[in-house]
Amino acid sequence: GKKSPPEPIEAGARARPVTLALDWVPEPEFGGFYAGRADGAYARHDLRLEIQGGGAGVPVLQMVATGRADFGTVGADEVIIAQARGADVVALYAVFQTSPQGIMVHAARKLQKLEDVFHSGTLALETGLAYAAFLKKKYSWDGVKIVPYDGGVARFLSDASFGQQCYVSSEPIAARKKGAQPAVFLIADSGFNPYGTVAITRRALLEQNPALVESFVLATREGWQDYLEHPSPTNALLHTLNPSLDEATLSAAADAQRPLISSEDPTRGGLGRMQKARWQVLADQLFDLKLIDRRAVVDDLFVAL
Amino acid sequence: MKEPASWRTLWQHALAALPPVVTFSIVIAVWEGAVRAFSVPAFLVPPPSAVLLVAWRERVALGGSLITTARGACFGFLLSVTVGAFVGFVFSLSRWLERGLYPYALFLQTVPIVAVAPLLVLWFGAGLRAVSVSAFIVSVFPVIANTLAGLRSVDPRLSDLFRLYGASLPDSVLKLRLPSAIPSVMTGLKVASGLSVIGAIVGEFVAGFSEGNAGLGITVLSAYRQLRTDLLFAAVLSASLLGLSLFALVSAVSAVLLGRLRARG
Amino acid sequence: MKEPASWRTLWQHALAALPPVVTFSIVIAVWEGAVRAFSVPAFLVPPPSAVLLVAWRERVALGGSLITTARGACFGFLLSVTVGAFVGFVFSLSRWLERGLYPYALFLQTVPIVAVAPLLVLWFGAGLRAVSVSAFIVSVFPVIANTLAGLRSVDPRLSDLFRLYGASLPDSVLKLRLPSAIPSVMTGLKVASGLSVIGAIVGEFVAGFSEGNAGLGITVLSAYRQLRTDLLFAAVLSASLLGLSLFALVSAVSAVLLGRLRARG
Amino acid sequence: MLQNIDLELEAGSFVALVGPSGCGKSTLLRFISGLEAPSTGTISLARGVNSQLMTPPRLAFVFQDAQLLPWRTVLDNVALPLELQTMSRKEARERAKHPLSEVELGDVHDRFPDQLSGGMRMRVSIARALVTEPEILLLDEPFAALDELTRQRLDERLHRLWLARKMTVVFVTHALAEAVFLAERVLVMSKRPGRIVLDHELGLPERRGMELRTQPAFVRQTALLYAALAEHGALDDQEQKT
Amino acid sequence: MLQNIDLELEAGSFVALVGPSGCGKSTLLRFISGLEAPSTGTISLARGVNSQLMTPPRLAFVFQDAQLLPWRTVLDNVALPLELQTMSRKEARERAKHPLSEVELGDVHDRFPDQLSGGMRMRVSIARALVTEPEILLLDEPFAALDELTRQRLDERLHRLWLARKMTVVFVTHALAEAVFLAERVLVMSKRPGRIVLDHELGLPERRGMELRTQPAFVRQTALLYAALAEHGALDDQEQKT
Ligand SMILES: Nc1ncnc2c1ncn2[C@@H]1O[C@H](COP(=O)(O)OP(=O)(O)OP(=O)(O)O)[C@@H](O)[C@H]1O
Ligand SMILES: Nc1ncnc2c1ncn2[C@@H]1O[C@H](COP(=O)(O)OP(=O)(O)OP(=O)(O)O)[C@@H](O)[C@H]1O
Ligand SMILES: [Mg+2]
Ligand SMILES: [Mg+2]
Repeated sequence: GKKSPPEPIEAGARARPVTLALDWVPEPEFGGFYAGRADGAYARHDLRLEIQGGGAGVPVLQMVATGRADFGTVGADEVIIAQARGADVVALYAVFQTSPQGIMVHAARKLQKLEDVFHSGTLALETGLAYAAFLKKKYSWDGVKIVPYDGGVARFLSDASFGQQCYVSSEPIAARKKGAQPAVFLIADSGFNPYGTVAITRRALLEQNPALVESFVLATREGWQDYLEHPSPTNALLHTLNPSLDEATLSAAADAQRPLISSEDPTRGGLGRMQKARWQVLADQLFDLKLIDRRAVVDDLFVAL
Repeated sequence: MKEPASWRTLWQHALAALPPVVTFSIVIAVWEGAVRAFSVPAFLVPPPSAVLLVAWRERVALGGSLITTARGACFGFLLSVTVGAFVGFVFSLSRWLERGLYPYALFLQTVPIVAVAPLLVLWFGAGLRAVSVSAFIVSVFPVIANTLAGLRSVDPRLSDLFRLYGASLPDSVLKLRLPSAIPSVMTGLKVASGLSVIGAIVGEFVAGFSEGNAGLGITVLSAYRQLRTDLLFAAVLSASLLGLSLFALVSAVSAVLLGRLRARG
Repeated sequence: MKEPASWRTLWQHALAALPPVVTFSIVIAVWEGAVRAFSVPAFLVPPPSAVLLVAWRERVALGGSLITTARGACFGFLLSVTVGAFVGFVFSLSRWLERGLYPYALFLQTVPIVAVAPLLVLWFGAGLRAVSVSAFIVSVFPVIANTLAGLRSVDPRLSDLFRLYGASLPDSVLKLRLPSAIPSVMTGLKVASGLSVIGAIVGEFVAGFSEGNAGLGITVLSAYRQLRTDLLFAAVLSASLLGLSLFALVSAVSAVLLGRLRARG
Repeated sequence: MLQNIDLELEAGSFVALVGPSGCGKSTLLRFISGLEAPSTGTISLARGVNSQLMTPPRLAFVFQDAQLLPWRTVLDNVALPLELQTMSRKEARERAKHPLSEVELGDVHDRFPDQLSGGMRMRVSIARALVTEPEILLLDEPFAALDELTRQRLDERLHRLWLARKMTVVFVTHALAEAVFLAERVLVMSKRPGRIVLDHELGLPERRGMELRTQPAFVRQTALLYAALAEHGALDDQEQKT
Repeated sequence: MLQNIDLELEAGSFVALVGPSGCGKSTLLRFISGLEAPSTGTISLARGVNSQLMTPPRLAFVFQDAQLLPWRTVLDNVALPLELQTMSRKEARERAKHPLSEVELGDVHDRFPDQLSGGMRMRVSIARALVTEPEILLLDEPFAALDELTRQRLDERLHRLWLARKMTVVFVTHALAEAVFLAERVLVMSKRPGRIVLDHELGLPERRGMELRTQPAFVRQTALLYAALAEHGALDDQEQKT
């Protein structure tokens, strides 16, 4: 049955308006933000959150770095690169503890491990992605034809030798719905595992108003907690924002991403917490890949709130 | 020579509407037939029946998106018309200005929106304004080029006449150059009308949307990713419909203006 | 009235090249100055010096990409010229054909490439062919619209003349309509030249090769991803350079043709 | 515009058409040429000249404006009708030279129309009409832009040409003396709406030279036409107003 | 084109310019109007008519082609020069009515140029020149497309206008009788390249009517011009060739 989305709980008059710029269109990977807004988590922390849905190539880093948006979502690798380029942004909250990025191939090809996808067939990969550089360095590619990733799965369905990058919560579900049998290899298994959907802010805001930033993080955590437990009201909302996602797809996506969000040992802290060690690994990997010129100062990259 | 504006003209209007209707029916029939005959997978090309169905089911969402995109496209188109006509006019004043500045106008046309997206979003904010500017960037060049060509096409003998009577610049623009340029300008506007729609959609890809009113661009992106090809086609056809409406508007204005301009004496 | 083609013409050619050089210098100076004065962060807008530097360092890669994209753009442009001129001509033969088929031409212009990307790749394979078709789709409409407008602008009195002498259709096309249409067609080609470059780049976004001889579209995407704004600008400027070259070529051809067509009698 | 005019043209005759400005002479020529069909009334052309004028009998029309193709040189403009009859370009250009020298433009082959004077453009247009050796020749004030001397020379040449080729000529002119000098038969039209008010056989000798212009018969005929025009061509209402 | 011509025009004089087709009459008018500057040689206009002709002395030019704006009605075409002198549209249209009736076109105010006959277009162009009440009036074969009667009526009207307003008129014509009828002074030009071969004061009475055309002095003067033209206007080489 169809549930109508809940009315958002209004924030108080004192509530400070803040904006969050997403790097893609509203999908379950942002569910916690919408849930937090709908169930009043942000309002309880005196925030009135405006969520700006994104698209292909939204300049989230630039928007946050220049103050066009107070918060944004990007990948952890992008945070490091942004700092190296002079955009002073700081990571606050990591939605995905395990990177949700993967490579999806047809199960019928009977490929055993990630490495195998680089030796035959066609592979759609977005160029310029950090993990593409990593995989290329780690597994020498031969016999595979690389084409640009176009965001869809049509070519995957029409070509049995076609593989492509994916978000585990998105493309495999779409492909399965059309009757394909995709096998998914997580990029994280290769040793390259940046946090995914990381909420960031600009350092200036963090320094001027740490309380505000902390409120945002706390509210976000509550929102995600809520979404992990009760995804369906938020999914109903997401459906209205993004009608191409039906509710079955939404709940399948929510299920698929849950282990990647809460997989980490809860003793390390609540949802969204990040470890310095992992940032360090990532920073070293990016440096080795020559994606940044200098070694990053890991303590500058994130704050643990 | 005028006939009574009665049955005859009515009949003619009906006839004028016939060809699009006929070809539309043929196209739809062939499309549906081909999809069925070759059993083309629906995720590649859906049959028109499926597209119509989803368009009907999602009519509210699609309608909303259409309006959002229409606003961006229309603002961008209006910007193009005014700025493009003005720039074309300025270029027509002097070969020097033209030579010096034309490359920058051309630059606007060859720059991928994604490359200037950060600047667009930073300067104009996400949403309507950035989308309008994107529509503008994509559609302004044809207006400039055609305005310039039109203004340059003034009959030199008529220019002589105006020179002789010491016409002021505004007079010579309003009473000679503009009327002479109108056919060409109108062609530019026809080209720009379609481009402004695609400009708005591409703008929406990168400028995203403020909440609640996602444009067709977002629908396209997201339907594409979800392989909802029927919805994708419905969105694309809505965009074409929008382009067609703008085009029809321009054509109507053009017909009226050209009618008033008459044939060459 | 002709002067000896000596110092005077040489001097005039030098003068003609002056305005672009002057404005270019000014633009570069202002850009560099503004970036420094307001300390614009380099990830937003890099100073031209940085762009030049990276362009020089990456000259081999950029050059290769430029050539790849140039091939796609040129093929697409040639396709647009031939197909667009032909379609414009067919439309000019009858108002019925025009009314019935124009909407589909317009459709080409409003369809986002990403929406038809799977079909493009499926039908034409990834790489040059799909990219050329993308360039074609984006740039064909201005050619159609301007060809049609040009062919429609034939002086009716000259048509009478041809009718009187029982001119065959090919004769009346080649000897009357085409020469009359050339100014307008050339304007269409100028617009199309820039569009074909952007069409090629957008085509590469979705249907290009990422490995081997990747085009500028791939460079743009990956520079954008990695926030290498200087490289991004260098790639975009290369694309503009490509557009400018195509445009200059069309302009030169147009100048020769129009010179031969003379002013109106 | 025109009140139903019933016109018979004999094959090989030379008919002059005179009448006040705006009475419909050019329109009548367009009807005869088949470029336009009368909305009311009929044009019937009998005896040898059938109504499908566009094809079998070669027809040429010198319009009131020169109507040259601005992108073609003088020679190429004259060669055009031959090219349209599928003659090779080279041969057409060769054949175009003679009519051009007939209209005294042998020395401007390679100019473009915008480099010519008004009278020269008109003469190019005449040469273009002559080049096809038409059987029916319609001329709409062809010599109006020429000085009297050139005009008289061309009058004489046209007359000789007509005698030699025996083509049917319909000649609109405002110069009554020219009409009398050239034509066998003169039609005088009344002012708007145009009717044919006089259909007159001149009955002058076939061979005509300069000397004809001073003969009494010539002067008498001219005066007769003048009178007919004066009677029907005056814009009486307007005259009284101003 | 033209061999250095030294021309003095007296303010208020009526000068006719005749010469063979293509000799440079239109070009000379363009030089006088200031629309073009001679590439070699000088044009010097003395006594009252200074060389900045474009501004202080109001100048009007009837070109050889009518050159109307196709998108304006007859009335609006005539009103144009006034509008360009910053008169309101309404008043300009009002003032345009009189010159239009002077050229016998009072009844076609609202037609567009493409709905007019050739002669009517020319007359609209004349009305447009008269509407500004110019001090200098340049006319390039204004009446060539008109029938003889209309032409004579307009000749007379132009003459009366000139007497009344005492403007300077330069009048190009091919009709020698018209030149003699209208002008005080006639310039005869030779064939290409054009020189002024005769600069002749006619010395006929100022007031001229229909009756003048039959007087011996008139006929004598016409014959004199004819002789001058015949001597210098014949295209001798060409003549021999054909
Ligand atoms: N396209 C048109 N629409 C309406 N009326 C027209 C059109 N063309 C011509 N007319 C009118 O038809 C009448 C006859 O025109 P036509 O050109 O035949 O005159 P004409 O006898 O050749 O005059 P002229 O000696 O001045 O050339 C004129 O009154 C003119 O205004
Ligand atoms: N733009 C031009 N370029 C080159 N030559 C030209 C140009 N315009 C006119 N001419 C030439 O100049 C000469 C004079 O032309 P103009 O128009 O002054 O003659 P005209 O005396 O007015 O003749 P007509 O009585 O036939 O109108 C002609 O031989 C013509 O070929
Ligand atoms: Mg006529
Ligand atoms: Mg002349």
